[in-house]
Amino acid sequence: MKKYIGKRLFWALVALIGLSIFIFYFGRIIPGDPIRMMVSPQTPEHVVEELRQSLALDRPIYTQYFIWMRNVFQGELGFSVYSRRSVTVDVQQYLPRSLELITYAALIQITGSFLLGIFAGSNIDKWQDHLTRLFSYIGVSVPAFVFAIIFLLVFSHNLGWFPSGGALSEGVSEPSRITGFIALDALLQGQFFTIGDFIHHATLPAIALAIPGMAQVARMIRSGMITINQKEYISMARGYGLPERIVRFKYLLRPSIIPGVTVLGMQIAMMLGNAFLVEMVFGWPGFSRFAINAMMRSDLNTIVATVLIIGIMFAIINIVVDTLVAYIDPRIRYSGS
Amino acid sequence: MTQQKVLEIKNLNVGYETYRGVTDVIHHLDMEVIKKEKIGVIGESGCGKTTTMKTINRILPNNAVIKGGQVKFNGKNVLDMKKKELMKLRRKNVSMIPQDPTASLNPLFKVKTQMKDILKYSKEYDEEIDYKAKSIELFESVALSDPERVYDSYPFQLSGGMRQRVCIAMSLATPKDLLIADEPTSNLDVTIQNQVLNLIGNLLEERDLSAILVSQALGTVKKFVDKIYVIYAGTVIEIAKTDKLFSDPIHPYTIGLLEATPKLTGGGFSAGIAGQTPDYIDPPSGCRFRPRCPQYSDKCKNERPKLIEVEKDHYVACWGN
Amino acid sequence: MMLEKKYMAILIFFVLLISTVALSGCVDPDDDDDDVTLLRMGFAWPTDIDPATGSDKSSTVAFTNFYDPLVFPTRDGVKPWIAEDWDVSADAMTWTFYLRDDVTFHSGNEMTAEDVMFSMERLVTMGEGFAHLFAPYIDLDESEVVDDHTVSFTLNEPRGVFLPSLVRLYIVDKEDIMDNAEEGGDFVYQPWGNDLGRNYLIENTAGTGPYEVYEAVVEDHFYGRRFEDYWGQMADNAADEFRMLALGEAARERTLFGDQQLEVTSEWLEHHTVEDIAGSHNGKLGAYPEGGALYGMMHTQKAPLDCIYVRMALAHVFDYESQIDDIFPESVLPEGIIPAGLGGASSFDMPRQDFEKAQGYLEQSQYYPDIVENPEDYEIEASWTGAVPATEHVALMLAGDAEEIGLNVRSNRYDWGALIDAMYDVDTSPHIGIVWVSADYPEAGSLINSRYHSRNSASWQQNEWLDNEEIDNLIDEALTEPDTEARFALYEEVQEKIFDLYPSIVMHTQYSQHAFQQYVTWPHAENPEEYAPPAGGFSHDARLIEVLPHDER
Amino acid sequence: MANDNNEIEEIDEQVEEQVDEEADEQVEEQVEKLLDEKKESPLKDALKRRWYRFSKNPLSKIGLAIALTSIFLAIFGRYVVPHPAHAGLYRDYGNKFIEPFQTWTFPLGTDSYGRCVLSRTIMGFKYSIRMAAVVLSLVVPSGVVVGLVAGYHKDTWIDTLLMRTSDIFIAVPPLVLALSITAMLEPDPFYAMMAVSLMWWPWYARIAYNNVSSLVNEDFVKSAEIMGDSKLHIMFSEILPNCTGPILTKLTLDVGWVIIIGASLSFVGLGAQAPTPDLGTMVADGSGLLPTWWWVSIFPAMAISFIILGFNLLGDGVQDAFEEVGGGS
Repeated sequence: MKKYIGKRLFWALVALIGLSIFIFYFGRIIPGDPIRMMVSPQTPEHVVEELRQSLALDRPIYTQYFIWMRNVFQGELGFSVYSRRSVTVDVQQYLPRSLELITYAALIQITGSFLLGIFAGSNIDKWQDHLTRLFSYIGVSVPAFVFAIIFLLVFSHNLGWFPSGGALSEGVSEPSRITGFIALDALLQGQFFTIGDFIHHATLPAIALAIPGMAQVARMIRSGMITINQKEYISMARGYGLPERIVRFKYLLRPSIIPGVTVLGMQIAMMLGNAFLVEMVFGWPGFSRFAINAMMRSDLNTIVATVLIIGIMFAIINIVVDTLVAYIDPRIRYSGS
Repeated sequence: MTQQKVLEIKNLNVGYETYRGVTDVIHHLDMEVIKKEKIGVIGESGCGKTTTMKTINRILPNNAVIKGGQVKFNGKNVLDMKKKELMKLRRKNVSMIPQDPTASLNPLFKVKTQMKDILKYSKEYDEEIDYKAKSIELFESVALSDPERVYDSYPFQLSGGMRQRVCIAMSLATPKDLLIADEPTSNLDVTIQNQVLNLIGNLLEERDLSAILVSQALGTVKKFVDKIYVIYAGTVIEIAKTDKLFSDPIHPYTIGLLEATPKLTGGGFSAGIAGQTPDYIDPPSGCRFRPRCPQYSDKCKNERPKLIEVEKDHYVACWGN
Repeated sequence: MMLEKKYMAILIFFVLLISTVALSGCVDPDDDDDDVTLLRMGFAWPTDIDPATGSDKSSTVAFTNFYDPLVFPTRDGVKPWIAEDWDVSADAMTWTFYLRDDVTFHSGNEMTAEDVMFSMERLVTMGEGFAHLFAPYIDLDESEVVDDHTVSFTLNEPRGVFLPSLVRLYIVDKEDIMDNAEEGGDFVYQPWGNDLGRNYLIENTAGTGPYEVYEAVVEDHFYGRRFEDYWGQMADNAADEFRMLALGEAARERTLFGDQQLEVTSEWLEHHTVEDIAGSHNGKLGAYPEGGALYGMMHTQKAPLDCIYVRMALAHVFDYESQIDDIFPESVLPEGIIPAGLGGASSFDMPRQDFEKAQGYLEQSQYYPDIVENPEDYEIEASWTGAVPATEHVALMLAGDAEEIGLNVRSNRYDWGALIDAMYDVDTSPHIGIVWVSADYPEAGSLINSRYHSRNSASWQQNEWLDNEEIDNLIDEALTEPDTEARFALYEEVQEKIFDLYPSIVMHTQYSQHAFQQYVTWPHAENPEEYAPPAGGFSHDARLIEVLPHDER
Repeated sequence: MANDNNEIEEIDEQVEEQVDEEADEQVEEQVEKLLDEKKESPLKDALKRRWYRFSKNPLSKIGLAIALTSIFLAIFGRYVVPHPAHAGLYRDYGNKFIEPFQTWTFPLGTDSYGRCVLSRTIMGFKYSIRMAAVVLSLVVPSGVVVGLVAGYHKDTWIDTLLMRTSDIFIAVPPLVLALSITAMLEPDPFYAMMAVSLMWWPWYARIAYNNVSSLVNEDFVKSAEIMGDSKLHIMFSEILPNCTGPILTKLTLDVGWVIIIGASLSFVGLGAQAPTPDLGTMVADGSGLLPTWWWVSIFPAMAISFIILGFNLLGDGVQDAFEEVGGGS
């Protein structure tokens, strides 16, 4: 298993380096002058040229790439013409916020999809099942950004249950930075009100992020339960006289959730993408919102950094999910290495 | 004779929903098992043997449709049973040795987990008893070598023969009234088949159970059973004591079966009889065997032959007699 | 049953969690202190609060409130501010400023002439932002600190507009900046050998303004609180805190405004949205001039716009009135090529929609026969930027109107960056660029220079590519003239020359409209003719904006 | 491995066998219907069986209907809408913000230009469907070919090179990469399509690869190799047909995904530009008008969901049709 994870990590790294070369090169061959966008309109050419030199943008692309790569290994992701400082600083500032949101959304997604899937799968063709299916069809067909807009309107604007954006209420100040994660820092410092306020703010965007994937995973679990329910070993388990709940929640459930867990990784990954739109709609001060604004300004270093960071997260999620599947399914665990 | 009937199936009709409509597989099937009697059920693949067996403890797949009939177990109709009674039936009365041990063991749980649950929920044993000891004992009784290792293994870590022995052990976990062995060897290697058959034979003898042994081949069950039911296309076409059937078969299908060289692997003995089992969506009217029958009359076309006792304990469903 | 119970328990827990969280929102955790009045304004980000690098709308608003300029713009010129008084030498090359002696920085340091000098040096050395107003002609070597409260700037050449330009010289705290400057990194400026506080001023202020930043999250918000030792006058009910919020989603602004968590909506919302927000939440509406105009800048070197008759035709097809009525009701019809209100702006008999006239002009064009034959060969690309949705209406309107006389105009959306990039080069510049441009300092010269001088052709503020030497010389002459009246006369001359060339469709004089709360009094927006100086950023001057205390609302 | 309900499978098989052996069959006149059925070719019967599996779930048929409607509207939209001119430079400020369900002229109301929301929404189908059609028609063949070639040369350098290259483009969720690339380019639906295609082909390469690498050792491939058939022939005639099911299923379900990604790109302003009635752009533009003029963005949003829902239901049906075990709905 360890060997397998190591191999996966290695190939993920190779893919990411390949991707970074692609994006880096692509960003530099297409027209667009990031420096011009950064400075005011009448800035003279020599100033622009000096800036270009300080940022090594006048060198050949491969030299730029090697300089960049060298810096990356020192934890320096380059200068952002959008935020006008090192991308590393921006990442430190915004990434924890996004990670918190995504973690929260993932928790909602996992809990929700499993409950719904099992709920539907145990009541096939009853109203519970139809309701869940209706929900999951809505979930897969409505894009996350539409959910975000509708939630904002209904639950924030009309009903006033949730705040309309941001991560903390005005007047609630961020806990002093220990880990960078608001919820964690507040917990460490015992500021429970801050945690509550933070969760309150994060709930709507998290649900908007979670729903599309939740629907998909719930569907997989439901159909998993239907498929597995037809297996001989389930018939036999019933035939041995095991109580229905043992059959259903033990012998049926575990094999049924495997397809759900497998796509869970893909769904969380989708969430990383959707976070870009949802953070924008909710004004969530996270990395995705920062990144999309930077992207719109052709901030090359931020674009490459974004792709790399999301790629790393993606790889980790995939590996975690694979490990999880191997944990659930011993056949994989024993044949893996 | 007032022998106690353990199982009595009357006029059972079962079908499946398929893409072309609802099939009519089990067709007016009757069967009975008297206490301590061991019967064999013989028929080609697809003739409805497994369906009948699964009806007995109601573990049919979802798309099965029970259209009518009765399955009485110890006098009670299984088809009308409530959940609780059904549980009791499965735990105490009927046990089944599956056809495919690989598909019948949950691949994600260790043998020990599955075994424990069966023992635990049989309610036959005290909460306190040592499930492991009991399991090992059961494994030893089915001649599993290295029972400790088996106990702690996942099904996929065992060989086919071992899995089938585990299944047998599971089915014998509690004393039962009726043991159903549904082609217990059809998915096993030829070399293992005899071992398992003999094991089942010995167990039957030891425990003196009522039993139904299902097979495609007559030869397989011959030495274990008292009476044989020959099934064709969901209907019983001949019932006779084992010896009688071999010596004096009446139904043309049975004759064909006996003429065919039974192969141990099962599967085909259509060599002896031309044609195929019928289409269950729209089966032939009257006698279902008619299209393949060497000598049929108009009556065969119009009327379903009923089982007629031609001599004592020998029933045949054929207009030819 | 055990497992089912567990399952139910999880479900109930989940429902409870959600509802607790939902309910906890009903208790408003906000309004930390009811005595504190807040002035919260929405902006489209990014906001650059470093006065040496920023120059756009939200940045200049930040400068106005966190810093003080050397002189302050008014409706008709400049007034003393940090500089109490000034002298200019006869050749208009040496300017001496006498500074106030009661000004302190947020750091507590006293402001001296040294800081004013440093502010100029820093701006010019870094070269970004408003540096272009001074860099070409200031002589830093000759300029000197005379005494603690006197500074004299020496120029390379006479420069009449030097004084009004100084509204963009924001005074920074030399000591504070040098203490926090970083050595090494991407930016090292000589002779200082450090980044001149470039990094430090991203999230900090080092000014003397009425508010000091105490919480900054780039890309999200800047919170400023009243600076206790502010030297200047504040309105009676000036807000205790001035906050800039990054907004942009209309739905979110609406909610915040409805919950009274936003005092002033952001710019760039479409007018019906702004009006609706004000209307549905009992807010006020107000507009003030930005000192700018919306221009349809016609590329005079690109066929068929290199023919003046085509340009004249286009200037006469555009439906100016309905543009005002339907899209920009807050703005007003242009009176000249430079928006009225800027010192020295001339009035002209501006073109109005007249298809007959337009057709007449078009027929005089050398391209006319061919345009009739092959209209598809003469596609005119009207480009606008996606950052401002309302310009789309204008582009479509122009396209629709041009169709009437057989001109094929196509609306083309650009990303802001892409548009900047395209307009930087004469070959890639679009046929027509529809962009707002406003003056850096409240005088016509600022716009004339940036809009029509060939020196500034390569920028998004100019798409005409006039390259007209006569006009260039006239502009330079005007900017040099120290005497205001003489300067204004030169402005008039050059405006006439430009007007005759029809390089731009001047669509409207820009007013920005905002919705703001009933309890806010905003003189610039409520009475623009009296208060609003026509220079970007000075309209959001929190010194003069009153926010009623909570108990008086 | 185990089959799930042996009996039925057996029955099904027998039905097929019966059909094959039609000639030998000495069946009498009796069942005309049966005879008719038996005259069908095996292909037709297989299709029929798939159709049965497909149509067992009425939702699949609804999905098919929605998908066909969407495609119809995408092609003929401009001929069926009340105001085809409203897709273009049209503006009529006198009629702006008419509420929906008030007049027959503008059943779904009008937007801030006074354009008919119904007409624009229907004409917007074209751009969503076109996005999906272009992307998938680029991605499926190229992905499948790469997967086939790599799978056929499993464990050689060709395999490593091709599959590792494809890994590059799925190392990041598709929306993120599509955003990054389109953001660097001019906003244009063409670039959006190309960017999405670039992210998408590896998925088909993977499907083909997985299927092929399990098939290369099958008897029919081996025998074809022994018979000396060319590699190309083996890959495309022997192996490819065996991957149709999963590819077709993925393709149908992907229509929805591509449309979502396209709409997301449009939503941030990287898709089709005004006045093009692109659904994502319409939602984005209208979102500024919420909630007062909700209909301007909600109807296009519903249209997006309608198309995606249709193709998802259809995809489930296709999956049912090709999978041996039902479920998946």
